[in-house]
Amino acid sequence: MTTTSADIQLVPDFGRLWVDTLFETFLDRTGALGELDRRAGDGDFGTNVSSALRRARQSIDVAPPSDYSGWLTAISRGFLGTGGTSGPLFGMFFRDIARCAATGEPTLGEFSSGLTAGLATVQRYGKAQVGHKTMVDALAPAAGTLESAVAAGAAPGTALEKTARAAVGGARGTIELIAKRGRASYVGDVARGVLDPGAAAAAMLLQAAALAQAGPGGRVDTSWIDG
Amino acid sequence: MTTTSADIQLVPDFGRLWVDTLFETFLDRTGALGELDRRAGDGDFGTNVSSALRRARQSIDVAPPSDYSGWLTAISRGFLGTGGTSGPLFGMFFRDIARCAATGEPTLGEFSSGLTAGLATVQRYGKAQVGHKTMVDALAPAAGTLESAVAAGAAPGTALEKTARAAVGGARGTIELIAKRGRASYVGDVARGVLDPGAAAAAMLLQAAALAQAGPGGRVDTSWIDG
Amino acid sequence: MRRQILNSPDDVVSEALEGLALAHPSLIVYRPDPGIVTRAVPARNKVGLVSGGGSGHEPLHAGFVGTGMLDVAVPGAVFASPTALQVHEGTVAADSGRGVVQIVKNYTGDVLNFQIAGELAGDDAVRTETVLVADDLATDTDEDGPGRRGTAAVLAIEKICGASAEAGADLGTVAELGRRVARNARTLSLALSAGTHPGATTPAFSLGQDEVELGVGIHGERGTGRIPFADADTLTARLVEPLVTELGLAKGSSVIAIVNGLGGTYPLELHVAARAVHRGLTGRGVTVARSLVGGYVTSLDMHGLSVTLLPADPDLLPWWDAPVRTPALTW
Amino acid sequence: MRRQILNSPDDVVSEALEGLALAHPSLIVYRPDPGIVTRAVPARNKVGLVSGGGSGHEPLHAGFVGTGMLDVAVPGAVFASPTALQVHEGTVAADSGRGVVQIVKNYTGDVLNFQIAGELAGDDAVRTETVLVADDLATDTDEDGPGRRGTAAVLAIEKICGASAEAGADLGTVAELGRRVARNARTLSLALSAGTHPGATTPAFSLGQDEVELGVGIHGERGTGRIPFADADTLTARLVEPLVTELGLAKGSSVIAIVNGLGGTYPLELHVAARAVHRGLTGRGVTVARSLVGGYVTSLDMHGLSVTLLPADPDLLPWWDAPVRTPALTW
Ligand SMILES: Nc1ncnc2c1ncn2[C@@H]1O[C@H](COP(=O)(O)OP(=O)(O)O)[C@@H](O)[C@H]1O
Ligand SMILES: Nc1ncnc2c1ncn2[C@@H]1O[C@H](COP(=O)(O)OP(=O)(O)O)[C@@H](O)[C@H]1O
Ligand SMILES: [Mg+2]
Ligand SMILES: [Mg+2]
Ligand SMILES: [Mg+2]
Ligand SMILES: [Mg+2]
Repeated sequence: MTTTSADIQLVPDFGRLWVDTLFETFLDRTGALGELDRRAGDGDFGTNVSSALRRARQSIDVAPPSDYSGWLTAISRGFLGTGGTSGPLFGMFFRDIARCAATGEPTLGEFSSGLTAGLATVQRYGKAQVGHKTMVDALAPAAGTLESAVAAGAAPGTALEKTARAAVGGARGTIELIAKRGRASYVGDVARGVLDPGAAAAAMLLQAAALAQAGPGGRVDTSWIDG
Repeated sequence: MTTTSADIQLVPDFGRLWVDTLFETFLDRTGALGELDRRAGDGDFGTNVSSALRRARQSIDVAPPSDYSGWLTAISRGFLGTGGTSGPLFGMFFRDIARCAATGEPTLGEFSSGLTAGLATVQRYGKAQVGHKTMVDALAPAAGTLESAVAAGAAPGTALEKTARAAVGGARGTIELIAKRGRASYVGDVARGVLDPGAAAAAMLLQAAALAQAGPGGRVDTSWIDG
Repeated sequence: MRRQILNSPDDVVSEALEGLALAHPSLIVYRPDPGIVTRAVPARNKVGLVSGGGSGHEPLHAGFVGTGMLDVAVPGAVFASPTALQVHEGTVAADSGRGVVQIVKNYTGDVLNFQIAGELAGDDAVRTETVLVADDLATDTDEDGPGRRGTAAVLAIEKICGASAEAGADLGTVAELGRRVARNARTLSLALSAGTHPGATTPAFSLGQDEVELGVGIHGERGTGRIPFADADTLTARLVEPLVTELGLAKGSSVIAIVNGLGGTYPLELHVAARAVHRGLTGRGVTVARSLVGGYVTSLDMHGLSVTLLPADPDLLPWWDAPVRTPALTW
Repeated sequence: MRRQILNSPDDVVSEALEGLALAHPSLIVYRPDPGIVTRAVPARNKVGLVSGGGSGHEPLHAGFVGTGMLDVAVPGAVFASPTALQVHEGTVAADSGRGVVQIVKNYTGDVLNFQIAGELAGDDAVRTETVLVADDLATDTDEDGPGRRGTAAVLAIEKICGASAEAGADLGTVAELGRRVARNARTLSLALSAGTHPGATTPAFSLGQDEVELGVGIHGERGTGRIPFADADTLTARLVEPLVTELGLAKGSSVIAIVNGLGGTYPLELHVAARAVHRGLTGRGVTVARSLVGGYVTSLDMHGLSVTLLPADPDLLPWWDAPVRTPALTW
């Protein structure tokens, strides 16, 4: 019988830290994400993400959240108030993430459940399976990796680091796929060779989570999306 | 003190005879009249006249008129049910002509009054003066000539013959004019050299009246409109 | 090359009127001979209202036959006056014993044929009065000529006279009310492209990419000037400003405004323009007491719009607001 | 090159909605944030009705907000779904305690965002039911795909559900009625030319002079086939025949028919087509119990039309006939 690390609290103020890191991480990368969508989609993904984050930032500036759930709800609402397919899907994903903590900041186990619930919600709405060249290709390995790490008793820092790596790996794997969902599915073979922007963004937000847990001083390395 | 010929009756059945002669006279001339309107107007005059006469013929066929007023009213209504400027003007002109006889066929004096009234009506509605290159240029000399002939005691046949000649003369005089009324007034100098179709038609119908009075055997000579 | 959804160009008016009547069997009846549109249930004991003119301006006039508006519409061929006999039949059909007001847009053919029809109706002991609509500011010149054209203000006159007649006003009162509105209302129009006559393949006139035709009429005639193409706010101001000046509107004035599409203007455009008109007026302190936005007095598929302003005298508003039930206007 | 009466293409939807609300202050209110149109006087104690979707289909949906029809419209950008949050706000605004029916045209984005909004509304204890409109016969294929598109039948559903809700029916009843109409109504469309996106200078697709696009949707997408250009009667038959077959209409059947202009079709054309539809149906012994002819569900300035047929079950007619008072539909 192994001891899980499910009950360990993430770092104090994890919500605020994660959201700050998110803004930081995406700040000058929405152009590159948009370019990916232009190559195998309709090109609006970058605008969609940046306007979601801008909307979130505005609401945070007007009414600063008081706890984890508040910080992540701001992100959720930012995406839910945005267009495209990614807006509502990321919005509902973050809604599950925001709800995972019973009170205050989440435990590692709660965060893991949130990620798993978020993935399920994305799949329920989007009907995408792994291999369809969507954000699911990043989220699914991430959720699975985090569950295993928690079950194996990994410390939060290590667990989230592994999770982020799995997500990046899943996202990179989309390069070789042809899309079965989303606008990219209309262009068939043309999408092969292009990283899926939604998967890339999903991996980036999990990289940001890992960095938030690891503490200040680091930087999310997103150079991998430039392929 | 001279004796007028005002009280002399026109030939029996003058209404029917005139209308028959009218149909005859215009039968194959509406093309030529239309051509004049094409050269200095909008080209619909021939169609307007032929459809007015067709409409009159139909109503006559359905309900054969019983007297002068009935025959001429059919012509009036035919024109009133037709478009263009000439339709309503000739319609109202013939309405006055139809009304001129107290009972049965008109006297020469009644016919003369009818022509004068018709001219006045055309001028009241159309606001055209002699010299404006319209039907008035044929009707005005005709009405004046008939009044004088009646006052001078001319017999109906002679009086109507003079009247027709005056109308034809007036119509021919429009060739040298530039139009001040109607569509032809929009084309300015281009209309000079072109016989006014409305004046030509007015003269033709008075030629037909003279022939109806003169009795069978004659033919209205409309070759002058080909100029 | 423009194409149209038509059968024979000759039949377009009668077929469309048949279609209109089939769509509104409880409101109107189309009588192909003599070519008039009447209410399905003729009104009794009220002043009759007849209007008409060339077709191509739909829903005008047939679309405004019904309770609270016209009794009879008399449509001519496209852009051509109905005949005097047609108008006569329409006038007689509109009479229920208290006389008929003829609402006539100022065009030579219409004026002539309605005038004659009025005279013919007199033979049938039908009393008539005429309201001449001459609202087009673009044709307001001092020159001795036919005078201002009649355009979209006809809608306001049909609505207001219709309400007054429905309420039982007598012949002289309805006509005088109509004449007052006709005196006070002005319209100005512009177009980005002309309409195409049924059966034709090119628009009545063409414009350069940077040109907008200002002061167009509704019969495919060119306007009185050309202005540079610009955004909706700028273009709309070119209509509103001269109207405001002409009507002497100022802070505290109140108007009824009609923002009218000319046939080829789609709803987003028209409502963007309506907003601009509204703001243009309220920005000058002029209250928009009532407004109407839509394609009501068109010129085939002309791409453009007209703005009609009518000072909203307090006693006019109840007539404007009174119930109306026609194919194209109902409240 | 097509030109339009606009300011900035980005502002076209919000400006047009502001214009619409200014023209109908007694009927509707536009709330720019969150971007919804509500009744001027919210209904109390009735099932709420919300619909929405991309803009460019005016007067749909904002033009159908009012007594007897929608409580709230949620307009997205041109041809783009409104956001989930917008729909959520609209859904909550439509609720007066008895739950809300969401009427959703079948497009991926709309379906997704309305579904999410329904779930969010559940958090606010607002019960929701969904009526999915998927009437476009052209997209009725066996293939595993998004299914038939939602087009002009949405108008019939909003009208009929609106009347039922106004009469006090409960949530399940209104929704079930809407679903029944959605199951039974079918639409087919054709276009002579595509619409032009605000800010664009060329239509979404182009056609040869002899081609007509059959089975077009309302988002500028091409149709499912091309047929030769022909007269109105022939073209209209290409819409009516497949609908009659699909719905199994025969002698003795009775339908509600909507002949809908797609934005660039002017009234004469549309009424000539309406006549042809009417004759095509009655010629087959099918009664046209009710019909509606006009530009109601458009695709910017697309030149074309759609025909929607809905079997006129006797119990539907009173809902169809019930009073309605909205900017674009009033009787
Ligand atoms: N059905 C789906 N399920 C999950 N993710 C999807 C689905 N469809 C698209 N996506 C994701 O959304 C991304 C595109 O988002 P975005 O550009 O906002 O949407 P749109 O395709 O509507 O323009 C894709 O890169 C993909 O990752
Ligand atoms: N104001 C007028 N008064 C009298 N006759 C006129 C007037 N205007 C035009 N006409 C006559 O009408 C004729 C043209 O008739 P028609 O072609 O039917 O009319 P339109 O000019 O409306 O097409 C002209 O040749 C002229 O004789
Ligand atoms: Mg995209
Ligand atoms: Mg997109
Ligand atoms: Mg002519
Ligand atoms: Mg003419």
